[in-house]
Amino acid sequence: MRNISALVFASGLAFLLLVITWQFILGGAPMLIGEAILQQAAEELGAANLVTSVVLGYRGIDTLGEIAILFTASTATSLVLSSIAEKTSAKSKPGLRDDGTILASSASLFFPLLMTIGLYIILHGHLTPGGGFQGGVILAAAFFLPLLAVPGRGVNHSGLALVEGFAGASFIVIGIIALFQGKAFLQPLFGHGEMGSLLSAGSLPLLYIAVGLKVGAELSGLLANLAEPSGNGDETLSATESASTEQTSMQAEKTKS
Amino acid sequence: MNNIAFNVALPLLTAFLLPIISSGSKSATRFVGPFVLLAMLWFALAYFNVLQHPVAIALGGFLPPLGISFHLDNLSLLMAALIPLMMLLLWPYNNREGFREESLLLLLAGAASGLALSGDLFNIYVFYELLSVASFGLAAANRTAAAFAATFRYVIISGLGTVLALTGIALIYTQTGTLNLAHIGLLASQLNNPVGLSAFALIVIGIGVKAEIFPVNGWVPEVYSTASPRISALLAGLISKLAVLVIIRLLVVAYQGSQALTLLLVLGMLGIIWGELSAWHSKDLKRMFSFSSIGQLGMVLVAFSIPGDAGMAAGIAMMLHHLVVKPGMFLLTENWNGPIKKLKGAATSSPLAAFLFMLFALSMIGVPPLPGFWAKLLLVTGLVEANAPLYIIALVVLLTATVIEAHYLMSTALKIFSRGKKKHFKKLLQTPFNLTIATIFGAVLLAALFTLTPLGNKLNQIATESSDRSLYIKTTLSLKLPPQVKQQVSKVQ
Amino acid sequence: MTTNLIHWLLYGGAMGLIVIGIVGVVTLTNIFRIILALVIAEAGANLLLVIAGYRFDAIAPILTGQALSAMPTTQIMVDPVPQAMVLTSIVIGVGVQALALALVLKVYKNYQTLDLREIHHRMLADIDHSSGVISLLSEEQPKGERPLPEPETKNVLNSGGEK
Amino acid sequence: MIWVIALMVFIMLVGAVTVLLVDSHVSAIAASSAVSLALSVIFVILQAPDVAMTEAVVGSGLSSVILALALFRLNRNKAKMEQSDA
Amino acid sequence: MTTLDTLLLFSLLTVLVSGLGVRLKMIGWVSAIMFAAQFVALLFMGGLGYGGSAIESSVSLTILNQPLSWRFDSLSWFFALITIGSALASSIFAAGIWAKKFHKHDGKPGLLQFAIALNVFTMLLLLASGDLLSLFVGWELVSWASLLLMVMAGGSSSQWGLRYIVYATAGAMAVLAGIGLIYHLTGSFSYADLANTAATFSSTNIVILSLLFIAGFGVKMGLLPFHLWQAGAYAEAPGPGSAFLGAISSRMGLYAMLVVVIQLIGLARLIAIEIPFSFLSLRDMLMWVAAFTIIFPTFTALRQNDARHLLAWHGIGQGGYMMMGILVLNPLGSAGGLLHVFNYASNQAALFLAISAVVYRTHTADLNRLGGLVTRMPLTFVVLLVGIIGLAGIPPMNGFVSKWLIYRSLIVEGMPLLFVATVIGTLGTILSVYKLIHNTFLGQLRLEHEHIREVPWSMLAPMLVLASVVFMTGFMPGLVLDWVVSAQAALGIPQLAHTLGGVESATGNLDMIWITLVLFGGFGVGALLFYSGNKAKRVHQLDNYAGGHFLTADDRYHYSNNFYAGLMHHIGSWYRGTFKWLESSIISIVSLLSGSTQRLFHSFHPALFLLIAATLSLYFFVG
Repeated sequence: MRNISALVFASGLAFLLLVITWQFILGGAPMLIGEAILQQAAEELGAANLVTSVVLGYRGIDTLGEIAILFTASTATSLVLSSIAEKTSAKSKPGLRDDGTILASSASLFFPLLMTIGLYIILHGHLTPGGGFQGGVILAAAFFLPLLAVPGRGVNHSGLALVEGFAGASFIVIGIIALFQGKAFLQPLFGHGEMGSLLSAGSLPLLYIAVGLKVGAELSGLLANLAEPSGNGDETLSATESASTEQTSMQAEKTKS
Repeated sequence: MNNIAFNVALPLLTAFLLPIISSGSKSATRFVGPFVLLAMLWFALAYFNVLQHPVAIALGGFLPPLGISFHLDNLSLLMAALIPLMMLLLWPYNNREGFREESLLLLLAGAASGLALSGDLFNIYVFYELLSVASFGLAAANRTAAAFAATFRYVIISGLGTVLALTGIALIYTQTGTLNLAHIGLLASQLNNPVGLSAFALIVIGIGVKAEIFPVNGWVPEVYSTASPRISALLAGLISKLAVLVIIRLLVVAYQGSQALTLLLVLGMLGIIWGELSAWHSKDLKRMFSFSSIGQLGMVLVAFSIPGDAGMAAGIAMMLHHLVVKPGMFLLTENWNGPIKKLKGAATSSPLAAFLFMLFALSMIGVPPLPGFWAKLLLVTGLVEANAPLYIIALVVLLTATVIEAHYLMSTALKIFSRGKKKHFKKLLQTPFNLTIATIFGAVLLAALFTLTPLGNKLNQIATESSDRSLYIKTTLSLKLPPQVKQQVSKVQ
Repeated sequence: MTTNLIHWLLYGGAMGLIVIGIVGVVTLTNIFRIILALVIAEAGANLLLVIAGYRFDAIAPILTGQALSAMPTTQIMVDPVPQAMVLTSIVIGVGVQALALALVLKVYKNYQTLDLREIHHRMLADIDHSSGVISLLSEEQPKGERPLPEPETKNVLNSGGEK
Repeated sequence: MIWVIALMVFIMLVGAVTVLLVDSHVSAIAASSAVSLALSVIFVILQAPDVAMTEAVVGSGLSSVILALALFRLNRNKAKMEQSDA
Repeated sequence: MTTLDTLLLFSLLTVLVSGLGVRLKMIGWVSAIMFAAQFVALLFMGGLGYGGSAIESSVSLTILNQPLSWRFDSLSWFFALITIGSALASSIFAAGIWAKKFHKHDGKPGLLQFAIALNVFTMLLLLASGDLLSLFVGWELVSWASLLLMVMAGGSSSQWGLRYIVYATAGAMAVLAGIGLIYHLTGSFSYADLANTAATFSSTNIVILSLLFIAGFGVKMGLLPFHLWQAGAYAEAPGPGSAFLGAISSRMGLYAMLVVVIQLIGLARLIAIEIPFSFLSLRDMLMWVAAFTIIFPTFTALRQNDARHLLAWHGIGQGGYMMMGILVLNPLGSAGGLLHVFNYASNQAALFLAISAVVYRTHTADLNRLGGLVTRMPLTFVVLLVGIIGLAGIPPMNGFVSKWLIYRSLIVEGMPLLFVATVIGTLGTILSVYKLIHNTFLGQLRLEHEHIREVPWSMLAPMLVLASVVFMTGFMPGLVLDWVVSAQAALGIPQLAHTLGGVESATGNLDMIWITLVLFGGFGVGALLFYSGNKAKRVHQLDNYAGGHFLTADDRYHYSNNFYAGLMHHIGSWYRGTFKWLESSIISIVSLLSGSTQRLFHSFHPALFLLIAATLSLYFFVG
């Protein structure tokens, strides 16, 4: 019954949406601000990758909101997953152990490779396709592979939290510095440099580095939270949370050694 | 001097740093949040004082419509001031569980401020998403099984809603080629066609998930009855209003045709009917209040669907009234969460709470001279002035709903005030913390009662200002017009 | 002709993804699968955005080679704004997805099922129990062999399945 | 090029339907990552290299990994429960 | 600072003092004194009673660009006099010994005084209202204040209170809709604009307005479809409280209706409107409503076995008389209607106080468990006797005057059927008040009541004063008719030519002084004959014989159970049943709907509704 009505209404919705989109002309959208940005972006920001200049320049605050969303998601995830009751599950590590060796070797192989790729993508975000998010994801993968390989050892959450916090903070601080220089919030700083070179486009690369580090740290934290038995998920809390979790992490340490 | 950006930047910054701070010192975690909120309040109020006419702020120094701009008028600044205020009132001062809830609340504050201030469609979408994710985390913070399940259903429906909203934004962008609200307002003529209107419909349905608009509010009773009362108070009192605010901005700027209004009116009427009827049937306070808040938001929607200043004034009045009353009511459900039958003798165990309940209930029913009555009066006169059959039907629905509201609220009140057994009194005792906060809300209500005249004047001023489409457009686009926008402006004016 | 066909293909594809995703969310009962459907719907919306910025025989909005020197370039480009928006919305989607998955894990831990119907029944029963009223649905027993959970306190519920 | 688009759209839609209909969760995850791969190809064709990259990395890479992890933990919980039942 | 401000200030002070001193012992007397002060303040405005011009209040507000003003004219003064008078009586009654016993049965005498003071204040605000907005504000305040008085007894009263407040809210919403319509038509809330532009309203608007207002105000008057709440709500209040409520509360509806329908809109418009498919005008229909309001509740009162309920049901019926008289709209009728407000208030207050005196001694108001109290509580008996004579409208008490005016006006206007209806109503009244006095004071004394005594003076005094008022205003109706006539003048309707003794006009003469003197002459002759005969032997009240057998006190020969069985058998109870059935069917419909609506929120997939909503709204715009 429910399915039938759902299908009926969904087909209606599809039909209506197609009727709407049929009135568009493909490639004929007005794109007023698009045009203007294509005209002005290069002078204003001096980034070869105009998408980057939109992401970090014209719509910088969107990006701020976006990394905030990632941060919120990982915070909420750890809030959901960290439950005080799962002391025992930290010890039990079923699965994945047997075929660990292959993964381990491949991980130790991939780790530097992925790191370099990720950093490269981040640093060239204002010149070539790619940038903070893509590079960040790759960094996360780099950090995460070893975890898959040797399930026993957890990620150093407090370190991740440190990176994450300072990266995000630096993004905002760069914006606020502009504010104190009498410019607008998140207004790009420094000169443009000569376009196309690595050191161009003012503070955009810095912003992208911040984004990349933050995304990488958050994602790897998130992955770790999902991967580990969530008892270890509380290690972030170990400073702040109650004694019981302290001993949880103690147990975790024991099992590691 | 556009430091209003701090209202978005500061809470996010603090939230980012909170894990580090908390690993440093636990006590710092306690007071840094409230401190930041106070700062936000100060910024907002500072602007509120100096503001003569609406102001637009170009973020990143890029002129709108190219860059993103904040639009500061009395309404948005009022919201921006109310956000930290509500947060301060509903802050988990007695929270012993680490930093996570605090940082989520700070993120919520930043997102809410951005939502209230932003003048860019996609930026609004981003802040809306941030708001959603933070509220998911808070809704699940109770960590009970039911809370997890309810939050999951909440995530799913509001995720679908954001998909619809994004589709609507894409349609608008394809149609107009811009995202800035003021610029969209310039090109509003291109949106008065099926495409533009259906984009509006998609956005309303999508954003409406948070605004508790009728068919997409299935999450409301579950989440409000599983989350902790503070969070329910926050969601019902503040967050829903911000979602409504977005819809209002779109309505004022781009969609002043009668069709869009009709959609809102119908949705609002259905919301009233469904909410109040369900509340009539509900057997415990939490769900009664969540259903009644659905009904109340339906009334808000009906109010905003009245064309012109009258509708705007009525809507804002209803919004603010609900913003004060509902959190107070939710705070009372902390220890009165049993079935209503068991509330006998609650008045003797904590009389102040009973008095507050009565006060809020009367104001919600709209008993003069309490503020709720004046809001309802504005609504009634507006509906009669609108003078169209659909609006008259809405009037009938509204009045009938009021009778139903009176019935269930009063039957509860009579239970509370009737004599009960001594042995239940311990259970019905209110915690001093909640009671204090609820008392503050009640005091605000009474204060509003004694300052009705100035409030009314201010309200009219805000309404006329925020329902003025050309003012909004001028404010944002007159910063320094990029050439290709200039001729459009000249075309319109 | 070909433009028409491409138009149909692209818009059809985008709308198809959106609608299929919505249908999945509505009809599926396995909460894990519902998340997948949600992801698909989001992908459709993203595609719609990118299409909005597309222009025929235009190049990507990246200045390379001689274009760097000769600005503004004569070569027409596609609209960079929707691409930036899509970048944002993709990452947002991932965040939401992760959160939803975490919730799925906890729900499964507590209710030992992925079936939305049973989860819903259990949840309503829990709510009714915690607020001490007789459920509206009390006459319908939840599906699945496990009976309703005994009245438990919050901590016990936290410890989920393992006793 | 039109045929590429057609093919990719076809893959996308088929993959999407597969996600809804197929029984095993693993193959559903695979189908969804196939969808986002096809999507990223379309993005490339639409002159959106950044988006394509992101979609490839995030959509078909990261989110699949997340889903897989979640699935892995679900199965492990199930196994644990069966142990506790037995 | 006009005299009106002084009055309102005193009233507000009473509220504050009695509210702050709720727990004090002496609060009863304090508030009684303050009521007296209000009464004096009212007398300072006495000029209004004799055609003085309206008094403005110096206080006025402007909220949301809507001015609110207050003023007092002769009509308001007339009603205010009744209000404060009955409040004073009940307050004194409740202040003394009664309070102690009430406190012992864990009642809150201080709260009772506070509630009465609050009611008085809100009623004064309503009576003083100078525009539609302040009228509505006052109206709502009165409704909610009387709720406090109704439910403060606790127990079963809270159910009646709930029923009342739902009816009242419905009525208030109707009034609000009406006011909104007027605002739409005239563009303001002021009386003047309405009075000026009312002539230009289309007749459909007039029909809608008058239906809305009469329904809204009629709820409080207990007009026929809306009368179910009243009896119980008034009767279950603590004794003096129900005296106050019964005396004046529901008359506020009459006042508001007078102001809006008669004074502002004008009855002429209602007469002009013919109801299709009938030979009735709108006014005639309302008169028939009034007629049925007289008959049905009166005969319902006949069936009550609780004295308080019996009296309360009468309150509904007598309200019908007032409305009938005012709708006749000739000098006689309107004067009769207004005069009946005063007379009925005095009767009802006296009767309720007497009954609560009986309850104070015997702890029951059940007519089947009383009887023969005449020798134990003679003064209370006298008060009750005077009261029921007045209520039944028998000379020489004041009820007769007003009812005579109403009958007379009906005959003069040529409305025989309505006249018959009113007479039937009076018949029912006589029967039921006889049941009241017979089952309480006459007949066989019950054994458990053998040793009870007359109630103390603090309770007797107000009763006796009220009884004397009943008699004096019956003896010299001109005293009150002065005020009534100036109230008529304030309403702008033709005025009655009257004398001290009654009416002196072409359409009919009435001189109560003569009638009373003749009556008492007759009584004197009777008494002479009685006492000239040889002395009657005094026996103990329980010393009874039947057919030569000694009747012990515990075998009941006192016929009280199932009074008027035959009559009841004939009229049956179909009418009351129908109204109950209507009410319960509405409630069940609501509960059905709400159950189904909540089902929707329990559906396990909210996303489906999102899909449906999106599709439908898109269809609305695109298709």
